[in-house]
Amino acid sequence: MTQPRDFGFDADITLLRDTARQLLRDRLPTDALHRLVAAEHDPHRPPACNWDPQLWQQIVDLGWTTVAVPEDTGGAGMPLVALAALAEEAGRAALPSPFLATAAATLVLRQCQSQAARELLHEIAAGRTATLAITPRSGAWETHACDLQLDDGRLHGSAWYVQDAAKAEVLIAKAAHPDGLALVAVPVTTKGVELVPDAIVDLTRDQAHVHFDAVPAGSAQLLAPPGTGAAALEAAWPAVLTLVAADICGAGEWLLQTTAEYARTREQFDRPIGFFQAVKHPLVNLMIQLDQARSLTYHAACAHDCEPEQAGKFARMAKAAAAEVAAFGANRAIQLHGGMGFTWECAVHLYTKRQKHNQLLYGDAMYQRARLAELLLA
Amino acid sequence: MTQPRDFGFDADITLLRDTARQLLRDRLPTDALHRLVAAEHDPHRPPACNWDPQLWQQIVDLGWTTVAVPEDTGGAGMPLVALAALAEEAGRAALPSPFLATAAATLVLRQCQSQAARELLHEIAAGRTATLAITPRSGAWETHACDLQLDDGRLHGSAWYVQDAAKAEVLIAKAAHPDGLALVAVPVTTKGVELVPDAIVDLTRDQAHVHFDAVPAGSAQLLAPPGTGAAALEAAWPAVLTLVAADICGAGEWLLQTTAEYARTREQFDRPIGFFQAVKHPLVNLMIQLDQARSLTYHAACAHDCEPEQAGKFARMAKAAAAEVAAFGANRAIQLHGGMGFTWECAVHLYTKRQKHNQLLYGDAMYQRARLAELLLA
Amino acid sequence: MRLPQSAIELMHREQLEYLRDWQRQAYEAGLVGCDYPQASGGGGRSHCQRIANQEMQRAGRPFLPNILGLGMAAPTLQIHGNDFQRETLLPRLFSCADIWCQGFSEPGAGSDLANVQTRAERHGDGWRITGHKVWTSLAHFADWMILLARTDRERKYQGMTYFVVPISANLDETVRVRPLIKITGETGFNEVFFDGLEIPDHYRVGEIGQGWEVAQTTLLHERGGGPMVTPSSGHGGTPERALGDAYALLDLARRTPRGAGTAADDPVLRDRIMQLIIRQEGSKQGARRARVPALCDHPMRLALQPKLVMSEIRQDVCALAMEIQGAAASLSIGDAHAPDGGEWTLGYLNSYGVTIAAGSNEIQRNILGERVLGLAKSK
Amino acid sequence: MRLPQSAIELMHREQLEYLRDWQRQAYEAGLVGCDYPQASGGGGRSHCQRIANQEMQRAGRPFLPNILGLGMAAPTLQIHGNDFQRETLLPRLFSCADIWCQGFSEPGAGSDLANVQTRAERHGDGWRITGHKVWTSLAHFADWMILLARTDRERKYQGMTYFVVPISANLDETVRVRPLIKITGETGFNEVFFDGLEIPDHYRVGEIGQGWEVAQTTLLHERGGGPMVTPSSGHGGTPERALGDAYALLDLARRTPRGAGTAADDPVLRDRIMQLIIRQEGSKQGARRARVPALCDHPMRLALQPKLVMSEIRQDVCALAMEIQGAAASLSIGDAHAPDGGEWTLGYLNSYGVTIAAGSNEIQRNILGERVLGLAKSK
Repeated sequence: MTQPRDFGFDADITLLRDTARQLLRDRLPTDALHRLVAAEHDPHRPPACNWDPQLWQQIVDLGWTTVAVPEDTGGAGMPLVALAALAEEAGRAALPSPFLATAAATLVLRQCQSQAARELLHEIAAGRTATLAITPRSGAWETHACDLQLDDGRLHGSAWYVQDAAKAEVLIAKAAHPDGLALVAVPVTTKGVELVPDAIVDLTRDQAHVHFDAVPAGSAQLLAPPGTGAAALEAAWPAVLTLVAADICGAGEWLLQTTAEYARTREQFDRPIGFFQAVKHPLVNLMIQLDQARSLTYHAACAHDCEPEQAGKFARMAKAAAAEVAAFGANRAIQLHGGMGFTWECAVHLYTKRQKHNQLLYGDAMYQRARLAELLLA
Repeated sequence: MTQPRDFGFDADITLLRDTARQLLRDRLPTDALHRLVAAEHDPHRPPACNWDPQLWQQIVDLGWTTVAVPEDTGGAGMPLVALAALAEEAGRAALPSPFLATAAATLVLRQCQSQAARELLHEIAAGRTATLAITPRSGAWETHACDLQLDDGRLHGSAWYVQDAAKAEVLIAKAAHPDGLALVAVPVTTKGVELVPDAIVDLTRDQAHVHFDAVPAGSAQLLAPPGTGAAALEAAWPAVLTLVAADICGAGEWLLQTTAEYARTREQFDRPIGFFQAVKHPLVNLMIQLDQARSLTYHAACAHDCEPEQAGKFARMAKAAAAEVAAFGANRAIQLHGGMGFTWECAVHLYTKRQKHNQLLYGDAMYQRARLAELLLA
Repeated sequence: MRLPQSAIELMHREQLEYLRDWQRQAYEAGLVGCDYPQASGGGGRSHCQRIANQEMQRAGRPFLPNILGLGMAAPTLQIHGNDFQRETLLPRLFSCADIWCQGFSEPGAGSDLANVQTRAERHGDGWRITGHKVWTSLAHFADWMILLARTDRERKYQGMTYFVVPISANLDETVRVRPLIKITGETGFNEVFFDGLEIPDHYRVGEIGQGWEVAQTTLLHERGGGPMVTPSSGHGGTPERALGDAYALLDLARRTPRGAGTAADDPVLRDRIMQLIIRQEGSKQGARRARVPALCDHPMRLALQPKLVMSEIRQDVCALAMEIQGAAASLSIGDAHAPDGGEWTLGYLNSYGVTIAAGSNEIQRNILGERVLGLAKSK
Repeated sequence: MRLPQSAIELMHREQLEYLRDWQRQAYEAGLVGCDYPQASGGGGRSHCQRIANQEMQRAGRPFLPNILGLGMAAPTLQIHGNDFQRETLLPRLFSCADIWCQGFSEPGAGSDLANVQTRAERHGDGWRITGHKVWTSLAHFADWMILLARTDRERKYQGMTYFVVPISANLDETVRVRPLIKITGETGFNEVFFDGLEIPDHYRVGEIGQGWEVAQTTLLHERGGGPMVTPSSGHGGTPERALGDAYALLDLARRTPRGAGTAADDPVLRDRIMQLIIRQEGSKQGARRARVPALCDHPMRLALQPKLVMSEIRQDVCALAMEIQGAAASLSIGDAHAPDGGEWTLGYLNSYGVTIAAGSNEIQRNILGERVLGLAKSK
């Protein structure tokens, strides 16, 4: 199967994307975002989860959570490129929300064959939020790495680096079992679940680690029975990486445009600083790298739908390119804003911190390239 | 033992260096060099060895070949930093000569305990030229890699990538033997030695591979008996790498200064192009990288004499830094010379090609860093 | 016969004749110029050239030698030319009956292209051309040149006019071509001296004083961003992968011994190869995205990138190939033991032709920063 | 009590008092200011400060808090100051009785420092200061400031004069200090507003209109290239290795799990760590070479590099540390599980203070290109 020339980005998706962009521009302009997430600046502040549940409800009403849910489970069943376009807008607005976490959960659930998974997909389409609880304390991104055991119908252990955990209603927990990995749906309010918020650098997200103390995991919660969890995660993984890449591209574009605007207006030596090639050329390099990451992201999204056997390869490329540009763009945006860029009041730091988080989430560029090399040199 | 603050670079060495620089400036200005090595431009030209033996005789008369020979074998026994300073001047002039090859041979001979080695050191101090024949066809730089066998007093096999072979009178051949590696002195005119010139890109060097067909290797030629060759080579190797780094620093400085001069005088848009930060900043970056490589080179040279147990580490650093700047400087010099830089008549290409050769000789930056990591993380 | 990697590396007439014959056959088969009107000798179709290119590339064909004509002269004449230029010159350009070259750069007008000093002076009903062009690829074979000349010394940008001028017909009379030697030792580009070449007025392209505007059409196509798709059939490398293609490094690394295995086992080299493959794939997908308006924020943003980006990728690919080869990269194309015939090292040296020519990459970055990001002009 | 990594990260008076006590003791032991004349409160020796610094650093001491005074004010006052400034102010500066800050940057005078607008107007026998300074580290603790002010609006470079001005004595009267918050969330630098602060004429440093020349002495020392060696005793990291030191990445990598082993087993990470160690060692050896005249081609060439080079190395070291840590780098200094207490990520964010401040690194590159390579001024 080959890809459509236009990445499958049709008029419906364009409308969805443009509506999303307008909504976030209206409801969460940068100054509002700063008030929402950056009111407290003390680096020793306690962990916080700053977001706007009303805005999230509007997003649910607009159908974002239905986009990736198949039609036979109550969703819109749109191509992945549609979800990527929304992730890009979320990144552009540095939106604090459970969108990315829930979307990642959705993509994993789509790879599970169970009735439990189908039911949860229905609930997600209706607005329930979810997040993946799949990472061990070491932070290893490999599928097999796991600090959680499923034993006699109960979960024991912990999951770390759970994204936007305080905004999620259901955990999709990866658990080791003698027959192989399982995936289990665990409502966060379940007895025995202890969610410990992390203090993190990124102000537009929350994160937690979760302790499971003999948490019941009955068959109705088994999204993927023991032995099938790894395959489901691995099939979904290219799509998950693609969404993170899309978030990076959106946030990166904000950094590019905001810094370019500063370079057009800030004057030194009686000229706008964009006159100087030490400002102009890094911005052009950033634009070029962003465009490559963005094109690769659409390509990976399209591959997920149209040539899934290639999706792993292209998703690694997209996340690798995006991780590099996340770091480079954050770096140049601060530097080229000069003293202003080093202040809390200038919103650049919000995006910089989101990008550093994005850069490392699910593996940085080096990590992705090592996996890509395994695929290309196999 | 700690290093002297001034890298041991005393007044005698300063005089030696300054005399060398003046000699090469007078006897081999860039236009003379171009006439000497670049008269024939056809890329399919046969292998050639273009050099100035009269100039070499002057160099010998000035004592360059005695610098690294110990006093008890007829030399001046100066610190390695003196030899490095001469290598730097040779690089600055892109000097075609057997200097680097003979110096490398000298450094290896100093690590051999045999009477044969002492005699050859005497001859080198008197002006005999030599080169190392130690690399297998694969181009592997590891000490153990060898395509030449010592068997029953005769050499069979081949050595590749022999530097400045057509200018050398004696080969220092590395040969495998059941008891371990040996080093053997083989005059190039020995029966059974077939020296096949390579066609190479660098116009300021020659290179050859050498076939050995039952070449006699009597005990009088045994520089390092079987089982002792590897240790001699490895003890000398930091110093050999340091010299290549020094050559790079000299040639790199020529590229920097020549390109800076072009940027001061070439006008576009009614300004000298050095006004533009797209020209200025890369030149500054080149200067900074060159200075780091050069400082590391003196440091490595000084370590060779004063703290030999550290010399391997610092020589890897010097060659790694130098290899990077060899590539970067060659690249920017061509690019910033614009169309002129792309022509045969502009001498930049002579230095560019020498630098690309230097970059890869005895292992590029990645290779050196991998070895360094082994030392630092052991 | 060794075929060079691209038209600007053409040295020998024997190479040219072989390739000229291929372009003529491709033209006769309808694969060259198919998007141009039939009156211009084209196929009268639309959106076909890209498909023709893909088919020719898939079939591993060599490149079309009249690349400067196809990529720059043809779209400029089609958009700005008169009937003579379109109807008489273009068919011969497509069929490769005439070879074309470009006369823009001068010793004092490189990055500062608008500083051209070659003069076109009124002479009877026509013009007389006097001046000195440089870095003129294919001039030694060329029948025609597109020429930017000064018609008014008082004005910089409004003082230039665009012409087509006959080269081979006046060779060694009022036109002299002096080959320049490249850093590789190859010939292939030239200086061209005009000593009062006389041409009629219908060789003028566009209005007097509008040469800079006409040249923008040429330059836009040269950078890969123009409305007309350039006919392009392949390259000089293996049929599978062009030399200089990042994916070809995979195969090179697999074939090259390193340590106990091959260079493909070295994780650091693997990482660097992946970096280049990702950049190249990103650029390729960018060219695809450039044709999806909903995914382009600015009409020129992706259009102006290909020349800049691909030339640097190619340079970096060749440089990395040399690191993969190690000691063997010292060997030149004349050496029997040079891996891949020494083409990677040669390709590395030739890569500067593209990063410098056609507006150096420094100028390309200015253009992107100014036209797309709206930053103040750096000049 | 957590000690910050450097003086510009000082937030709390408790931190300050601890460090001030240390500086006073070091001064009393003859380790601070030993190269200054005894009349200025110094030790009256020469070439001793570097040795004192090495000894203090080897002993793993914390940093000296009055760094802006020691590194910038002291050499400037010693070279350009009057008796009052040298004999009264310097001893108190060395002993840390007075804390100093620097008042150069303004909202409209960052990279373009010569554009300062803060006015100093004649007022009786003295001066009256009115204006607005920014990015003023330590101003919230400072007793004195070195100030660059405009005394002539008609002339840019010749229109500035250099002063020392009392801050704490006039706080909330004619001087107002407003803390700015850094991207880390920490305070530590400030805006300072002058609303007619009156000072006597003997607070002027150098001649009227010579402020730019006097400031060059300050800036040269700030970049690490001045004739006076700055007293410096250490840093806030472990006694062994400063956080931000490239060698510390070795240990971090060894402690950090990755795949089946540790990050120190990953060849690509190893390669990147080696790159940074090599740059850092190259810079360190460059500082050594700067003191060997026979190995320096140009007197300013090595002297002007340290601030530029070390600030970028430190930034890259911290960024790589975050890649080594992977997911755990998301944790901030407030988190109990953050590796090394989250100092690497904090250090990354704080590193921009140095690449931007004291003449952004873009300006540093201009200075090197113009002063050392003789290239045309970019402004």
